[in-house]
Amino acid sequence: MGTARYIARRLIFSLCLILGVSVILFAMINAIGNPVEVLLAERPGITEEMIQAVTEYYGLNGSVTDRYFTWIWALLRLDFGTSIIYNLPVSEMLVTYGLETLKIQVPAILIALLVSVLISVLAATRQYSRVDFGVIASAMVGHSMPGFLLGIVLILIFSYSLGILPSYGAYSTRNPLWGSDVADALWHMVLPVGMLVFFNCATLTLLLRSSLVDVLRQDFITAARASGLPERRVVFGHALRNAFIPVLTYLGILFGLMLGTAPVTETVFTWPGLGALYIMAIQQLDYPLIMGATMVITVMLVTATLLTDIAYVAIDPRIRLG
Amino acid sequence: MLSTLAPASSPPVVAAPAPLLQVRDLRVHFHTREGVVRAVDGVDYHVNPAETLGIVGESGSGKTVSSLATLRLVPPPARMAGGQILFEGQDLLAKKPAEMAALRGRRIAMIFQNPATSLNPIYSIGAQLGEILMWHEKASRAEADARVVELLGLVGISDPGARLRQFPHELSGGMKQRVGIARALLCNPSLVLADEPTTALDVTIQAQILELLADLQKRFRMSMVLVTHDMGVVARMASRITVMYAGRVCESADAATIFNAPRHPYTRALLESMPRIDHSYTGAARRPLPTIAGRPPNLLNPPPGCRFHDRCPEAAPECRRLLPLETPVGPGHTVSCLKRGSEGIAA
Amino acid sequence: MSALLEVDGLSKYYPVLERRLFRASKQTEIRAVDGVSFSVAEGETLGLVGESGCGKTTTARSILNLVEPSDGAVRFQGEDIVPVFRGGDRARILAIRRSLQYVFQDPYLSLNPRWTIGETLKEPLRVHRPEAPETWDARIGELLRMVGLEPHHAWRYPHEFSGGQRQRVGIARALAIEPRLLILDEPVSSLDVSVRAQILNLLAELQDRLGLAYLYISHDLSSVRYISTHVAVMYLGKLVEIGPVDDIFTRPRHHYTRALLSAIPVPSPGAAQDRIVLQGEVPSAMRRPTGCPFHPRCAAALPVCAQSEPLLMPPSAPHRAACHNPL
Amino acid sequence: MSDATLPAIAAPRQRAPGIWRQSWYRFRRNRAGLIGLAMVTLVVLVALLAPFAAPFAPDDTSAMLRGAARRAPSALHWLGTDRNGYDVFTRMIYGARTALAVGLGAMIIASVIGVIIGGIAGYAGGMVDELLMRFAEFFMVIPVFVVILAVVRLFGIVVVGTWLEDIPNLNLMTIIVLLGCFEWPPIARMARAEFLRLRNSEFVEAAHCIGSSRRDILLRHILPNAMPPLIVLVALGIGGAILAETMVSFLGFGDPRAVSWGQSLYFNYEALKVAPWAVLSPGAALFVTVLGFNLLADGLTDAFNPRTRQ
Repeated sequence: MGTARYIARRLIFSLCLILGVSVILFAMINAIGNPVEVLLAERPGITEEMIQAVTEYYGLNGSVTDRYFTWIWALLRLDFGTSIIYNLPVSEMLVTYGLETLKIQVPAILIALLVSVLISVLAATRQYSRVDFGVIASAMVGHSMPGFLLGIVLILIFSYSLGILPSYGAYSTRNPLWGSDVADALWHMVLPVGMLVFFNCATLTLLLRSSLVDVLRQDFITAARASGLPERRVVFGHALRNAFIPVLTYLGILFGLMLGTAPVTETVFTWPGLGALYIMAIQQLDYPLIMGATMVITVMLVTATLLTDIAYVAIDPRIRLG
Repeated sequence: MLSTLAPASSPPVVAAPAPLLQVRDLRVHFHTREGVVRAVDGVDYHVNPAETLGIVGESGSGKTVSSLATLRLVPPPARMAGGQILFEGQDLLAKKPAEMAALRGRRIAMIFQNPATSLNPIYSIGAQLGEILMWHEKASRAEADARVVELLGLVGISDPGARLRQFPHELSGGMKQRVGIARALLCNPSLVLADEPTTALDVTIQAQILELLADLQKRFRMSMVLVTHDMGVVARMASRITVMYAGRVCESADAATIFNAPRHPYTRALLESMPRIDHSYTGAARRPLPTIAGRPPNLLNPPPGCRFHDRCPEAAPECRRLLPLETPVGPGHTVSCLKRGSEGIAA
Repeated sequence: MSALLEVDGLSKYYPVLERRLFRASKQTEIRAVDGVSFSVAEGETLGLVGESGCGKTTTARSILNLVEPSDGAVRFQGEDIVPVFRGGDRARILAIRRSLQYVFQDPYLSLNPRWTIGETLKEPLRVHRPEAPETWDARIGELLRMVGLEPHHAWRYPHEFSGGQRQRVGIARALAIEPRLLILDEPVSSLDVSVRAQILNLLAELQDRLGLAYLYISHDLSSVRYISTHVAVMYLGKLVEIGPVDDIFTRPRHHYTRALLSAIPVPSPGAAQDRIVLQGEVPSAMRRPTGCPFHPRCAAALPVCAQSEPLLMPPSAPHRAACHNPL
Repeated sequence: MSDATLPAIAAPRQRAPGIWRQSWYRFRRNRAGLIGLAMVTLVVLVALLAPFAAPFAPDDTSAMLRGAARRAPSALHWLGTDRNGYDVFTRMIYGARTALAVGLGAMIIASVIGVIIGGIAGYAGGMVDELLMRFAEFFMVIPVFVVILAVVRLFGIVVVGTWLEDIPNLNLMTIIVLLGCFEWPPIARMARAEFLRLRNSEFVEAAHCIGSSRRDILLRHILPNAMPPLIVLVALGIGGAILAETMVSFLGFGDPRAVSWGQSLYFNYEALKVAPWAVLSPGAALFVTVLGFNLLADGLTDAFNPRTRQ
């Protein structure tokens, strides 16, 4: 009962969030007036008639509320409209580009999680030692290193100096590497994923190590040791799971941060993902594309938050009381 | 094989038994930024088979640290700085970590002060207790569960089968402490260290827990070290008492002697300064209580000589210089005080 | 002796909203304090005892309006102060605060860590003696001496003091504006045994010298026996017994009081103490038993105990117990 | 009178070291914090002394006319020149001004909003608290960076032809205000937690008992005690805001008239292969600044929290 209620509450809140963002977004876009008018105003040599025609085509004549509900209703039917610039269905573009984004983001989070767990345990069980100090120092440096800057340095080293990794794109333009499409795609992923892993790993390690150090000081850890459990079991079984509870919140935020800064990452690596698409959409003022991409990023983010909320229930029995 | 609940196999003791646990010149130092804190600084005591030793002292006297040291679990930045801990004749400080871990929970177990923090909040009672049996006794899940249920019943938890699936936060403080006691007794240890087991509990619950501990101790003929600051609790529970002050032992004797004929000025002052519920203080009877002036010393920089000299009404000039050693003053009664004939060493 | 403080039917209920997903939420309430009445006379000490969660601290906080009482009257020097606090007339509230002060349990948490002792002690003077700032410093020195500290301690910060010294500062702050009644909430519980006696002596001495009345709240019965002239025992938000201190300690009439007293280990080994170990635990305040709140744990419970709630009997006697089957 | 004697004190001292000075003592022992402080001080000094420290004027493109754009570091141009003929070292130094303006400006706005909203929520409690915190949570989940990009771009269109257009560095100010408006939720949450904790703390209750006014309690008791963790958050936030501005500029949505590290990155990123110094220099400056503020925050956490490391 408690669990179901908790999840239901988070779910309802998530839906409210998405709805709220849609209202703000819509209001913002409409604050600048007729978006098509603005769009066309930036292109000289367009007549009033042309504007009129496009406005009618996109149904921009009704009142603001009418238009909002028309839009939301379309969204619910997964109809995102047609891109003005590319003249393609927005939904199709979002899926293509969105998958490219997830292709680097999801593996990056998972690898970072695994690596940071190992490093944190190594450091926290040797608190105040040189290993610990080295881990903290390098994690701090890594955490402060702006992701895109790291990407630039990686490109300089691995693409320009050593020439072993591709510096841009998700696929080779002409012939796939080694004649294999899969190998080619994987090879292109190395740099962006490596950069994201490094950045996430640094931040996660900082958090997880300090959380682990706190937990290792708790009474129940001493009690587990006093019961004669082997150290491996005490650290991985008793300490780590508890240490994850405060880190979990951050995992959701981290995923959001990665999605939020995807425009930067994807610009650095010229990656054909949602972020790059979004930049193009804004630059070109492609109204349906901006709306669609923002909503998709929001939904992904809210979903990530919701998943961490649910993970809480799985890991911490105290939540079940609500 | 799982041990049964039959009393432990050691035969009833008749004459002067060999102590089960003997602590000699134990030193535990905390290495802090400010310097070395001598939390335990040359402590001796012993525990005989099937007896309860009470270790009494105020906060900072080193009583808790010395019991953790017995299990070699002093937390960093503390370090064992010397001494011997003989358990069944073997020095625990010389054991390998794996040998030590095999003793913990099986031969020597511990009950913690705060039941709210000494159970892992994310595991069910059954999981965290059963795990210990599965590790030490290579029991199967079912065997472990059966034994846990048996012990939970033994420590007075109603409906133990249902409790297996409960989590610590679903139990009251008294219940959690009972679970803590059950955990300590899982493998039939011969020595149980109880660190302020009732301090966090209300008085009526404290009475329940003390009764339970006394009963279990008798039933299984185990030895117990009861660490507390409460003179009333040791009076009820302990057969022998060691009084600690500022990281050192002041006085050790059987319970009756400590309460009826204490020799060390600190023990005396401690007993006198407590108001008693069996005395009347109404009207003119409310005279000022005798007090111990000042406050306990900072162990970062302990006073030279006797640790108690600057609060002691009987302090003589040599007390400032010489550190008193424990000296027998009667059968089973030792005191560290220059004025009671202790030898002093310049430290 | 006239009653300085008279508490009459004081109650504090906390609403608890039991939220449910698909059904209407259920409103219940926790009765933290339920119809408590007692009085404290000039120069006397009433010890209020009970286990954690019995409502003794809530009673004190209700008297001081740190929480607003749900029901009942608190008459201080003959005036019901509950409506005064509710009315919000600052001058009248200050007049009450001046005579009614509180000393907190934790001497560390009750002092602002960023203020020197002098600044802490100046606060009550700033509020209550704003007309004569030139007298403040002298008064602070006087207060510090009164509680056994030195005037130059005014320049120090709380973290430089030991627990006992901090508690002295807490007492000095309460005394700054010459109150008539001090409410002492577990003032020695967090202190070491050897320091406890120092603070108890100080409290006794100040009472004799300044003619203060105390409401002394504690679960530590030995200190209650030392400091109190009268004792009131609480269980699950209700007063179960009240009377002169020696009567309560030597001839308790309520079964709970007797069990509570026998639960205290006496520091004499082998003392012939008839130990009554209560079974079970105090029920949650949300699931309060009907009738006498103590009956499920009481060895002498009668059928009537589960049905009707006993009143404090005999009325207007100094020693009263709320029990259908008193000892 | 009890006969307790206090430990002898040699002489009555004047005011003992207060909590702030103590924090400084603890901070001084934290090497990471000190390094952070040194880095931040360096950035601040460079920003203040930019006209004296920089070898060229920030808008000096004379190298372009000499045909010396995109030149590698030399005795004349210590860190080389970029594709517009700017001296990279000069632009790096002047960029510190923009960076600090962004960091401080955004965090001042965020702190004011955060402390007010968090303070009200924590002190009022109940429904108000619930609503305000849900509001904060809402702000924490929306994709801030993406929204900022959109707003900056659209706002740039809206102002065309209005009086707003004449405000110097309007674009930069928009970014600062937006960052401030989006960075307040963590501060609000912390302020709420602190106000809640302090409101129920014993020394505040003691002040109630004494009869202190509500205003005194808020301003003299609660606010000063709530400061330390908020200061840590603000230090972290300054680094974060500088980073965010750089990213916005890097994507080409920054203020073309501002001399900022992000602008340098934006203009020179395409030439990364031929003139990496023009990209790496502002990048390094950004890294030093962000690291400095992060280390400073780390040191402050320790300094304000005596229990963390003993």
